[in-house]
Amino acid sequence: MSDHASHKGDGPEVYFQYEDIDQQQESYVVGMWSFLATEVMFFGALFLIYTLYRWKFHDTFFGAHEQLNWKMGGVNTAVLLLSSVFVAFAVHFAQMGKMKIVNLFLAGTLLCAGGFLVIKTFEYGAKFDHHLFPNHSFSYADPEHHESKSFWDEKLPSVLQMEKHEQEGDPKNARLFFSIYFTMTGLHGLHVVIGIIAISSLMILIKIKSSLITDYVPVELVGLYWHFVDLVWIFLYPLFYLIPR
Amino acid sequence: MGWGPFQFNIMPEPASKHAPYYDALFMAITGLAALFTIMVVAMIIFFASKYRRGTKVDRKNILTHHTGLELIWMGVPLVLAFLMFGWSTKNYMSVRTMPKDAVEIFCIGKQWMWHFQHMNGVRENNELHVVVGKPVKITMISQDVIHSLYLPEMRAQYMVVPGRYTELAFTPTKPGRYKILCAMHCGTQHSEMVGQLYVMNPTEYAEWVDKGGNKYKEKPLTIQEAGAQIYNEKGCANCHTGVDNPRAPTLNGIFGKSRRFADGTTAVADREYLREAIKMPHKKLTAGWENTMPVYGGTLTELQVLQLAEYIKTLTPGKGDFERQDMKRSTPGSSGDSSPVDVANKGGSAGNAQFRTSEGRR
Amino acid sequence: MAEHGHDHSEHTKGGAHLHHVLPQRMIFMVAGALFALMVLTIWAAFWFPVESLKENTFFMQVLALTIAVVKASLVIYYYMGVKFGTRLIKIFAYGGFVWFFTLFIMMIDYTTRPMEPVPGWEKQSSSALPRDTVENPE
Amino acid sequence: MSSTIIEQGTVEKPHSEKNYLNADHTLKSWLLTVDHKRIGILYLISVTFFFFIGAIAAAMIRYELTSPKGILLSSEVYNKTFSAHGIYMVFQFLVVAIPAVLGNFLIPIMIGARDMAFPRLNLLSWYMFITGGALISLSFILGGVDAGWTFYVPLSTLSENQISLCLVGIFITGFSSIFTAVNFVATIHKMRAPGMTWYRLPLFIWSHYATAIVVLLGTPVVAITLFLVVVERGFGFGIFSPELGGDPVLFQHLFWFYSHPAVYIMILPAFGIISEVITCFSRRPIFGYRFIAYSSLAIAFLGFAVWGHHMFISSQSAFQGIVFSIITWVLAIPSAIKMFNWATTMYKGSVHFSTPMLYALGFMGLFLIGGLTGLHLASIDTDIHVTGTYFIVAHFHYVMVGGTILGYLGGIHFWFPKMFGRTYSEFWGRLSAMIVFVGFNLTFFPQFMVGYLGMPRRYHYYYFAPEWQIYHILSTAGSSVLGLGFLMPGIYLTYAIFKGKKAGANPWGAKGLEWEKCASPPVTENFSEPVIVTGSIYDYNPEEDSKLYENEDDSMLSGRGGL
Repeated sequence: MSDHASHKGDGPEVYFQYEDIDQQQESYVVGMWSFLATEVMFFGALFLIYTLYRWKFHDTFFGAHEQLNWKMGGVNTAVLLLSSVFVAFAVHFAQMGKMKIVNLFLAGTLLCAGGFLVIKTFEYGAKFDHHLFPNHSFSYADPEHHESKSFWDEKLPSVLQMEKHEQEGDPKNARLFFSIYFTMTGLHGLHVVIGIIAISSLMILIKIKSSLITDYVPVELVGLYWHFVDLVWIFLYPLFYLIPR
Repeated sequence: MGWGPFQFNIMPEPASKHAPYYDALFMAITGLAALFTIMVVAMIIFFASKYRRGTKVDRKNILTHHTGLELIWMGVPLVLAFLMFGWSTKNYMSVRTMPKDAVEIFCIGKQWMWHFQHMNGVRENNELHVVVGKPVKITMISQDVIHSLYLPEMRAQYMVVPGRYTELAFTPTKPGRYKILCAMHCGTQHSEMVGQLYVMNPTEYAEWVDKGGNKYKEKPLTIQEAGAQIYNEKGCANCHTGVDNPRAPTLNGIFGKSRRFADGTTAVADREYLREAIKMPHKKLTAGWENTMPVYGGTLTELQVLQLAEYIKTLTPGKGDFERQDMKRSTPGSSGDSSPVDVANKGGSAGNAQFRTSEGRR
Repeated sequence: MAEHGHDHSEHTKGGAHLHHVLPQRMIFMVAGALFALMVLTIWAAFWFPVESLKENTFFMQVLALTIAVVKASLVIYYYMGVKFGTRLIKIFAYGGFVWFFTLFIMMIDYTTRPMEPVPGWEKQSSSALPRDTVENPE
Repeated sequence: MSSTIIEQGTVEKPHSEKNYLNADHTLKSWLLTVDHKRIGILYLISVTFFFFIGAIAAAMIRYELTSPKGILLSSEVYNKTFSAHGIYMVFQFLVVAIPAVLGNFLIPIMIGARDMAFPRLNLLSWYMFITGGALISLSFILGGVDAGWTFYVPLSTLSENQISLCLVGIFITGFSSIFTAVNFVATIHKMRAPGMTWYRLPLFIWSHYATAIVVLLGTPVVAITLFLVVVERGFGFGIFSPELGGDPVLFQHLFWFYSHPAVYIMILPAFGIISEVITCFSRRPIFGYRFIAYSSLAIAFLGFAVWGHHMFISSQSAFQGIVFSIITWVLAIPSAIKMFNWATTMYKGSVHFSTPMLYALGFMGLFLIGGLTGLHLASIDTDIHVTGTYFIVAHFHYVMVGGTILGYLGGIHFWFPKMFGRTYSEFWGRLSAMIVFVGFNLTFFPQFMVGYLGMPRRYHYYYFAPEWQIYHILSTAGSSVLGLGFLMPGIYLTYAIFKGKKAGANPWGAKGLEWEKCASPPVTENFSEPVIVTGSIYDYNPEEDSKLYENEDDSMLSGRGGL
């Protein structure tokens, strides 16, 4: 690309296909937003499936949701919100042109994202140990499996440990619940991983002062993406962890 | 059937009550489509030849837009569209309304076979015998994948879905042999999932029923009898006795009644509910009882569930479709007039005492 | 190339940069609101004071979702910069979320399946009994 | 002829021999190009390849059906063949063909931009498209897919063949078209040349904009739906499994939520091409520009609310069926608007039957039939009997082949001189357009009749109804003619790329930035001078044009064309 690009003075680089920096910056933001509209529909279909089955099998969903650890979900919500705040600051400083501080906040975001994934691993690990992952070894309403404390439960600080709930409801519909739970949180987790890759590459590019980063737009785009990941979780948390009876 | 080898038919034989109405609407829409096609094609040909490059015609004052014209060719088709929509929806409602006095037949779709079960116990594979002039209602469910029961000469089609009952109704009007097809791709031998629909005169049909269908040397169990057999084999009666007891509620008279469940909701005990209650009893616990009933989802086939439900239906006094005919059950053989349809329609009756009495299912 | 002009509806006047920097004070305020709302939603789920409403699944769900929508709106509006975006960005930002609801046309199917829009269109001709002839098993 | 699109400098520059084609000749320069024109050519080659795979499958299906007993293929192979036909044609050809080839090539030129907004993303989408196609092909090499392109559950979750791999391929192809659409949206919104207001945009751009919106809002839904089938096959998640209380009909809802709008993804770009071609060869401004432009958007948005008409008999609630039926009837109106406007455009024009115009006229006739037989399927009652039969096969082939592919071929022939700087033989062009038209009708019209008689689709024989054979033989005969009609452009266009006569910048005498301001083939930066648009669009003058040709023999096959 760089051979096509033309520098104009000291300002940010304008790629050859654009007339000026305004056009370029807004193009990128519009492109990102239209991609986010796609992402909304991507998760939207899953939210629709959730709504439908929740409406059909409300009681089982309530029973099954008690197997989820709302405390850890809450911590994860806090962690993600915090990361969003960091990203907001990163964009703020990128717009002011202070790229060093941007990297600091991006590192904070990475830390939060990593924390999110670690907590998620604990949650998923416990589900696997209790045979709640809906594969061939799925077993629900089986006291044997949920009485025993798994490796992942014991490693948790006591504040975050949950009292055991009886596994209520129809095992088959509960399996449906866990299918949707793992699909939605799993895809969200995948988005977090993509976000981590994006943020770390952005940090490296900023660090080496790459010619790709000449203005705030790359930070803003990654920020938009990260905020979207946060948005999804804002809805996932009450819908999976806080189902009212 | 009248299929000549070199005959060019434009439509399958209209052999049901709905078919002429269907064809009328179809031809009306076709006519409308033809009208518009001819109109636009005529416009194109006329303009294209008259205003061909080099012809000496008036090309001054070109019109580039004309809102009135646009409104006309939006408005006229729109009005026509609404008219046709009204017509087709009226037709649709009449064909999807299940007739009350229909002959009940059950259909199970599986890869790659149609399985039919009559009320009188006759079971057929890839064949279906019905009486001319009597409405037929087919209640369908699939064992594996989605199929679609398609009767072209009846202009009837509906999908056969796993996990849920669907219904299809038609009234055959011409005796003859027609096609039964599966119109939803269902796997390797999808194109072999075909059968014959025999529409018979009442007398022929009575003979056929009397022989117990094609395949049976002796008369088969009626659907209710088969259900009763399962009921006894599986030991349902050990808990579901004639009266409510601590182990289980009675099933006498539950069909069509509202049930109240442990979670406070209510539902009418229809066939769909019974299927769920047999296959997944823990899902809706009747208020007052514990979750003690075993799950029969894996042990009973869809056909057996249907038979059981029909048997449980007979435990209801005075309700249901055929029970109206049949509920004078205390006296065997007193089932009133014995037109062949009733023979098909009427099953055996409740109560073990009457099983296998020939009078009960003449 | 200074005299270029785009479509008037989208063109931002003057040579000003498109972005408007979100002030730090605002970031802090929104962050505070977000955390407060997060605590609120957990509090409402477990320690909601009004017992009669706590029993009401629908109300509690609507409450939780309302809080989530408020949180999401804060993020979209401030952090994602829609507040300072051009009209075009606003359209795309809201369009996606609005269009999401077309998916819910599907729910018409599931909510009307038990209904009988046509007279005599019963699932079972014998199941259309009036509800008041309920026999309780008790 | 006075052009009102003001240009600074001359149109016909003295041939500076540098253009996007000969700028660099290495393979690397093609595979790593970010030039939208080169990417368009890459797409042209790849979709042609996938088209011929799909066409071979189609030929096998047709020859199989000549006999009621099915002599050529076994059931299993037949199922895999029609699945391959559907999957390649829909996901690897129809959805991408026009936007990715002509859209990529023309959108920046038509709006006066130097390239797409995101050139590297554009290249990435091509690689994703190729990866998706490779995975789909791999799935067919490793054993095939027999669930049809619709992948209805539970068949697709129970079936034991390479469905997961194929679905992953489709997923990746889906994201490729999403990225293309993101590019289109940003480009059309932000990259227009000064003075290129919305109402000066060619209708080609309008229809591609509508298409991009549909892709953005629809494709992710089918992506996630197919993903759920993959996890259901992989882990037994069972979101659609009736065994677990899931609903298989939900899959159909989600699938058609995309796949009905996908029909508009396929046909809307063709509408754009037809608007351009009809206008150019009628030599007059298009009639009802705004109505055509907004009807594209109306189709795009209304198209999202009609998916249920694929499911009238699928046990969805009758109430919802009726709602979908009426919206579908209403949706017929925007297409009718376009049709009437195109026909009226020829009024007082100076009509010339060059190859693209023949394709466009063929398109109008075939799309009319295809669209109007859609009414039988919109009507909730008549749909019952013909859904799932050859009637529906004929209907959507009239729309997809008669609409999209004829539009695509018309567009390729129209912009061929621009893309390669050379002209093809007008005689062969017109001949093949007519062969395609005749062959197409012969192939698919009998299918309407056999469908009404009750021949279900996806049957690999019909031993129970040998009287249907005559229709199938007619159809197969037609398909041979059609195949010839598709092969011929492949040959003479390939010949013309290397040996054709050199074309000027504007061989058709057409209006629009791509003809008036841009060399043939274009230089890498598209325009050698900055573009400013001041005049209105489609500013033709039929009277002057016609006078030029008053004494010329202009018969259909004279082979002189507009060149």
